[in-house]
Parts: sequence; structure tokens; C-alpha cells
Amino acid sequence: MRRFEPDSTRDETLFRPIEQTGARFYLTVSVLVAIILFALVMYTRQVVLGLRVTGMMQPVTWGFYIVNFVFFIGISHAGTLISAILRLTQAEWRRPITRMAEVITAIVLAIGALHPILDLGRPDRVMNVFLFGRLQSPLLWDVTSISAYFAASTVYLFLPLIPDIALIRERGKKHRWLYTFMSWGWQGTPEQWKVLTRAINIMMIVVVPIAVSVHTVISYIFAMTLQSGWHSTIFGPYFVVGAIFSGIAALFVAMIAFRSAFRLQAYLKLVHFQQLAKLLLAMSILWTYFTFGEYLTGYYGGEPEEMKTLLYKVAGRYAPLFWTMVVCNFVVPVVLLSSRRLRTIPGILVSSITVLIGMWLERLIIVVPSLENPRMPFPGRIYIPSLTEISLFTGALALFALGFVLFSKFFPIVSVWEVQEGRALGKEETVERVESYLPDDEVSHAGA
Amino acid sequence: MARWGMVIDLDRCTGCGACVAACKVENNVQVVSPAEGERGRRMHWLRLLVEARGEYPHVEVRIAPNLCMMCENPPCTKVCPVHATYRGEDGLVGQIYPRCIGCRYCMAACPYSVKAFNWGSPEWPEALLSTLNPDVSMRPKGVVEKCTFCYHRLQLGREKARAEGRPLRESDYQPACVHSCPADAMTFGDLDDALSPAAQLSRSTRATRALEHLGTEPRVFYLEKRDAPL
Amino acid sequence: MRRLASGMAVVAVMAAAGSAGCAREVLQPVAFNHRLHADNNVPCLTCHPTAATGQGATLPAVSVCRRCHEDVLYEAPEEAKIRLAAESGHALGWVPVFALRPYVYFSHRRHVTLGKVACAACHGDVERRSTPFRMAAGPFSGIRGMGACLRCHDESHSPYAGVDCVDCHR
Amino acid sequence: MRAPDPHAPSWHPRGIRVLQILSIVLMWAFLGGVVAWMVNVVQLSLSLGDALTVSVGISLVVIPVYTLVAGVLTYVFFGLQRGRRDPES
Repeated sequence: MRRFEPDSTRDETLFRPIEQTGARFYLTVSVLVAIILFALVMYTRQVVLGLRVTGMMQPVTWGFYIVNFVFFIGISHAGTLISAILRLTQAEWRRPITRMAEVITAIVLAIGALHPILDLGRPDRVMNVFLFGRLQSPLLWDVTSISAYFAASTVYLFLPLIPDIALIRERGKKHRWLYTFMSWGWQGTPEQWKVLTRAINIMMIVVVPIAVSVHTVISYIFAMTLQSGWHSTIFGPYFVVGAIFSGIAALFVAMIAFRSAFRLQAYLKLVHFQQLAKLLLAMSILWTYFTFGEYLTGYYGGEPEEMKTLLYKVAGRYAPLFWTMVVCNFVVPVVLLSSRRLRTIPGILVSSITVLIGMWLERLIIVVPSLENPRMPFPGRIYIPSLTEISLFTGALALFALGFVLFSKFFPIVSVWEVQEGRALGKEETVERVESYLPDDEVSHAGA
Repeated sequence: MARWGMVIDLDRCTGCGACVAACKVENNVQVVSPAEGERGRRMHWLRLLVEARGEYPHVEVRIAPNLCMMCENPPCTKVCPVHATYRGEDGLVGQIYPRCIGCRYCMAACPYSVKAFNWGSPEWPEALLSTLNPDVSMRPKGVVEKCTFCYHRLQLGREKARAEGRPLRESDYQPACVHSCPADAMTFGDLDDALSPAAQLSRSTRATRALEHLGTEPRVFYLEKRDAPL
Repeated sequence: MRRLASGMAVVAVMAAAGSAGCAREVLQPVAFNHRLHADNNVPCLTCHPTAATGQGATLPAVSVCRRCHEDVLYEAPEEAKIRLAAESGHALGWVPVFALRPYVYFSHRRHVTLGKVACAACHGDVERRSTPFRMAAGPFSGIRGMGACLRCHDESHSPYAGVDCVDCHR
Repeated sequence: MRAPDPHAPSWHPRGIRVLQILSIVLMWAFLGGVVAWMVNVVQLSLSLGDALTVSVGISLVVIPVYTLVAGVLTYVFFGLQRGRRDPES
């Protein structure tokens, strides 16, 4: 097996953010912490006063918390799923991207999993889920699936991190004991490489079905009920597609932010963005196809209660949000990403942000209008989130950013050894692989 | 085991709201402030459903008491993550407040929108404290509650029958709403007992059940108005 | 439908742990000697009559004590407290040691009169107790949690010993 | 914390070793928790006659997945120890 030795003295740019701390870091952290503290205060108030501090009511008993739960867990698919697919398909351009994708997953998954607890009327009884759980309930499917995904994606983030941790340990500038502990005795011997490569290969295969299962069962929370607008067979794949879609968008935002903050222009080149942008474009079209299928079948069937919800979304009170979603998720990305001239970094950033907004709106449009239109007539109510819900949303976003910033303070945000491996072996391997695709020429064929 | 059920005659119902009041008092259903009520936090185990059907000038107003349907195949119990709502031995759907974690999944799953959530702690004016029913608990904030068909009355009825050494009679057990209905629009009884008035009415050609097409098999029947347009 | 065995055990353990932490030690107003009364053939229902007729078995008021202790029976300071309370018109102020949580419904009448369950089945050997109870009502103090209920309700096949959750939690 | 010689240990190697072993034990404790949870849930569904097949089915998927993840982690841990150039350090 061909091996290379990662070099801790190369790629200084990638180590610099870990070893040098500027005023900007402290400023960012303190702003984020302030936002999180405010959210914490608001949550404490909610625990004391009950859920009446939110905008939820009868019959709209789920609001921002569940919307954000679905949204955040959706983003988590960025991560590991994309990184695993890119690794599986041996896409050489993956190398500077995978780490960030995996970090998104681990952080956002933890934040997303917190949201159902924020939503509970009795958070003090959350242990009941373990003591008296009932696997018949889709909520328990979520608990099992999300915790499995969290375990698997954390392992999947950690394993490729080991050689990089060892590199930081060798540099010896910071917390040597921490990196010694975390590198698990990594010395880069051929046997160790063999073990690690095999483990990463297993994990990248394992993590794909788990990731798919996560968003499928989240969609089942809704699809398993009889409510109009929820009771749909395509919700599983529809949610998975939406999740990967929003995940890629979140990954782009993170990539662009770190690229400018850490001056990673040499590592995250335009070509990386353009390759991934094609995936975003494909997901946009796939998402539109699913949305079309979902709404057309509802409309054509014309079941009165289904129609009530559907018209409420596309032509009623939710119409502005619905069509904004369509513009954000379809028009903007398709226009900006399908033309080579517009597929620039600003163009990609704009379409990623609109996709994030659009996908968040999509979750909102799935959760709330169905509840605002129950099957039995209920005096019309409109859900308007309260300050508590908004501050907890911003708090969750800040927590996500903080998690990312802190991670980048301890570990390289671009996988150093994978980049170096690409430099050392990638070209050769790619040539070999391409050669293996090519038809054998007559002579060698005859010879064989 | 008796199959308790209710038949509500919409021809007799005047929409007076006696059942709503009786239910609130009987079951210590939280009274919220007017401001909270405006925000949609009113709590009812039984509410009057007012529905205008048809288009002007052919409008028909339909008023129907809406309460837990005690489905034979309840969508709410399936989704409960912690066994807090379940179908008991009498086939009545129970809600166990000390177990409920307040996720409100059952409320989202109930197609009849009959479950209520305690958005805040119950606050009882001093004057009302003495009117609380000691047989029914006061629910804390953060749990879901719903109509129980006045289950405590079934227990009291059973106890009475046992003390007198006789089987339970229908007259021993009537929910508060049925008891209070001045128009005699509500009939309660064992749907499996061919002789009981409730069972006979439930087999009437006028009998329908709400959202029957969902297959939830409600135990609450509505007798449609005789002059109701189809 | 059979009941929650293991889950209940967990709760019972947690409740026991909780009660150990929560119960506070108190001083009863009178150092009541249950044993002495029982030995003098005073049955439980004499002082706790609602146990047979009502939901709760209440703690006796001074007037109940005065039925026997109208005059001086013993030269005991504890007995004097009763006379003192009666004369001053103050309540004795017993501290309840068996307290149900607000979400549990338990009818004494149903158990004592209809079910013929002995007091000791739940309250333990109170009759042999010569000192007053010292622990105030904490969660499940005195009664040993829901597991204690289920011991009868799970095994007795009486049609009345229901094990439906709503029977008690309603 | 910053040792001038990058090869000089700044932390007692045995302490780190214990921490490393603890981290792998933690993963298995987590797995144990999941298994206990699943067993409890299946037992509950058995005693309540409540969708037993679903509960058993789901637990049959969940437990191997966790075991696999814990197994991979353990494999890496011991693989890395075995593959060291100087096993005693």
C-alpha cells in the first residue's frame, strides 16, 4: 500500500487559526455568548411560566420549536451524508470540504435534538421517554435514529481527525496533553493507516443509511398522523431531499465564511464551490419535483379537507410565504447556478442564503398551516411567534456559530492530511483510476 | 364490559351551552384570563362547534357539542411517546397527567381537535376554590388534558352499585354534560346493550359520526337534523 | 392488559430515593401512642372514622379526643395538652405523615368498607407503634409508592381491583 | 504547558492513557445504556400488549447499529495501539 507522511510543517495557513488568537475571535465569541445567554434567560422564563409565553395556542400546538427542529436536523444532513457520498465516489475535490461538512453535522444535530425538549410542556419529565418509552410513537423513532446518527457522525468526524490531531501534537504549541490524549497514540505507521482507512471506509457506508433514516422518521412525525397536508407517502424522501438541499446551502455559507475569515482562498478554490454548486442545483430541481408531486396529487384528489389546507398555503394566508419559498428554493438557485457566468462565489452565497431561508419557510409551511386548518372547524387562529420563540431561534443559530468557531479554535477546519494526501497521491491515483476506465487497446487485449 | 357511548341529537340541541358549563365545573377545567383567551388559550373539554353550511341564502347553521370521541381506533394514543394517553380497559381513552411530558403530539394527531393543553399554571379565583370537584385532579401546567366521559362518575357509580350489591345500571353513570342537558339532546349508555336508549339511537338512520371516513370509530354519534339538506 | 412491571420498579426506586431526601423531620403536637390505644381496644376507626365512609382517613380533631379524654384519665402531660387545646379553642395541628400526591385518587371507603382491606396493609404496623410519627409528608412518604398499590392490584383477580391508569390518575 | 522540547511529555503519559481507555469505555457504557433502554421499552410493550412486533423490530435494528459504531471505534483504538512503533511509551 502506498503511504505518505503528513507533514506538520507544511500548510501553515491551516494551523494558524488554532495557534493564533486575535481580538476578532474574542469579539465573535462574546457576541455569540451574549445572544445565547439571552435565549437562556428567555427559556428559563418559559420553564417558570409555562408555554403561554410562546405564540402557540389551540389548535396550533406546534410552532417555531418544531419547525426549527426539522430545519436544524435537516441541515445536519449536509454534513456527514455529503462528506460520505463524496468520499464514496472518490471525488478528489472533496478534500478541503469534508471536515466542515462533518462538523456541521455534529454541532447542528446536537442543537436540533435539543428543540423537542424546548417544546415540551414538562421538560422535567423528559426521562419518561427512556423509562416508559413507546416504540410505537414516531417521536421515539426520532430519539433512536437521531442518537444513532449523532453517535455515528461524531465517530465519523473523529476518525479522520486523528492524524490531524497528531500533527498539532507534533507542532507542540498548544495543550499538548489534550492532543496527545485525543490522538490515541497515532504515529502514522502503515498498520495504523490501514486500521484507520478501513474504519473510515466502514463508517462512511454506515452513516449514509442512518442519515437517510433520520430525516425519514422526522417526516413520519407528520406523515403518520391523519392531518391534511401531513398524511403523505412521499414525505420521507421529500424531507431527505430537502435536508440534503439545505445542508449543502449551510455548508456553502460555512465554507465562504471560513474562507474569508481564515484566508483559505488557496484551499477552497472557485472550482470546489462550482463542483458543489452543481450538487446544490441538482437538489434544487429534485426538491421542486417533489414539491410539485406533493401538491399536485393533493390538488387533483381534491379531498375537501386536503384542499382547504392546500389552498390556504398556495392562495390563502400563507401564499406570500409559499411563493417566497418557491422563489428562494427554485428560481434563485436555478438562475444563479445554472449559468457558468453567475456561478461565482457571490452568486453561490446568495443562492445558499436564499435556499436556507426557503427551506426554513418550507418547514414552517409544512408544520403550521396544517394545524391552522384542523379537520373540525375551529375558530380561526393565526400563529405568530413570540419574542421567546424568536430569541430561542437566534440563540440556536448563535450556538451553532459558536460551536463552529470553538471547533476551529482547536482543530483544523480543513483536513490537513487529506489535503496533503491529495497533493502526494491524488493525481497518481486519479490517473490510474481513469486509465482503468479506458478500453484496453487491441494489443494488450490480445496479449491478455 | 359495557361499551360506553354517547348520542347527541342535533335536532334537539339548542346550543344553550349548558353542557359546556357543566363540563368545566365538573372537571375543574382551567379558567384563563380574557387576555389569554383572546390569544387562543381557552380550555374546553367540550366546546360547541358552530358551523355555517351552504351559501347565502341557503345557509344552515349547525351547532354540535364537540368532545372526545373516545375512538375505538384512536389516532392520539398511537403517537404518545410515553404511554400517557392510552385506551383503557373500558375502551375509554385516558390521559394520565402525571406521566404526560407535554409534547402535544396527541393534540397534533387528533383529527377532532378535542385535546386541551395547559399553557400556564391554573389560577383559581378564591371564590371558585370551594366549587372545585374533589373527585377530579387539578392539572398542572404543561400537560395535555381532555374529556374522560366523566370517568370518576363511572367509578362512583360502580362503587355505589357494589355497596348495594347489584350490577351497575345506566342511571348510575351519566357524564355531567348529559346530566345537565336541558333539551335532553344527549343520551349516554352502553352501545352494546340492545335495550339501552343510547344503543337504539345510535342505530338510527339519522346517526352519523364525525369524520367517519378516517376509520377512527368514534363512540360519539350525532343524530342529524331531520330537515337537514343532504 | 397487564401492567408496567419494570418501569414501575424504576419509579418506585426513584420515589424512595426522593422521599428519603425530601421528608422532613417534624414534631407532632402530642406524643401520641398508637400502641396504648390499640391495647385498650380502641380500633382505628374510632379516631379515623372517615376511613370507612369517605375518601380520606382524616386526622382526629380535639373533640374526637375529648370523647374519652374529657376528664383526667392519666396524670400525663401529653393528655393535658389536649385539655389545653380544647379550652383555648385551638386546633391540635397534627402533621400528616401519609399524604397522597394531588394526582393520585385513593378512596378509603372503597378499600376499607368495600374491599375489606386492613389498615395495616398499606399503613404498616401502626398499632404497635408507641412513638409518634416523625416524618412529615414528602413524596410518597409512609406509603411505599405505586409499587405498593400494584402489589395487590396486579395479583388480586377481583373484578374491582382495577389496574387501569385512569382509575387512580384522573 | 508549552514545553520547549516538542518531544518532552507535558502530561503524565499514564494519566493520558487512562483517559484514552476511559473514552472507549464511555462509548461502551453508552451502548449499554441504549441496550438497557431498548430492553426496558420492549418489556413495557410486552407487559402492556402494545405493539410488541414494532418494538422488537426497531430494537433489532438499533442495537446492532450502535454496536457497529462502538465496534469500529474500539477497533481503531486497539488497532492504533497495536500499530505503534514504540508500544511501551
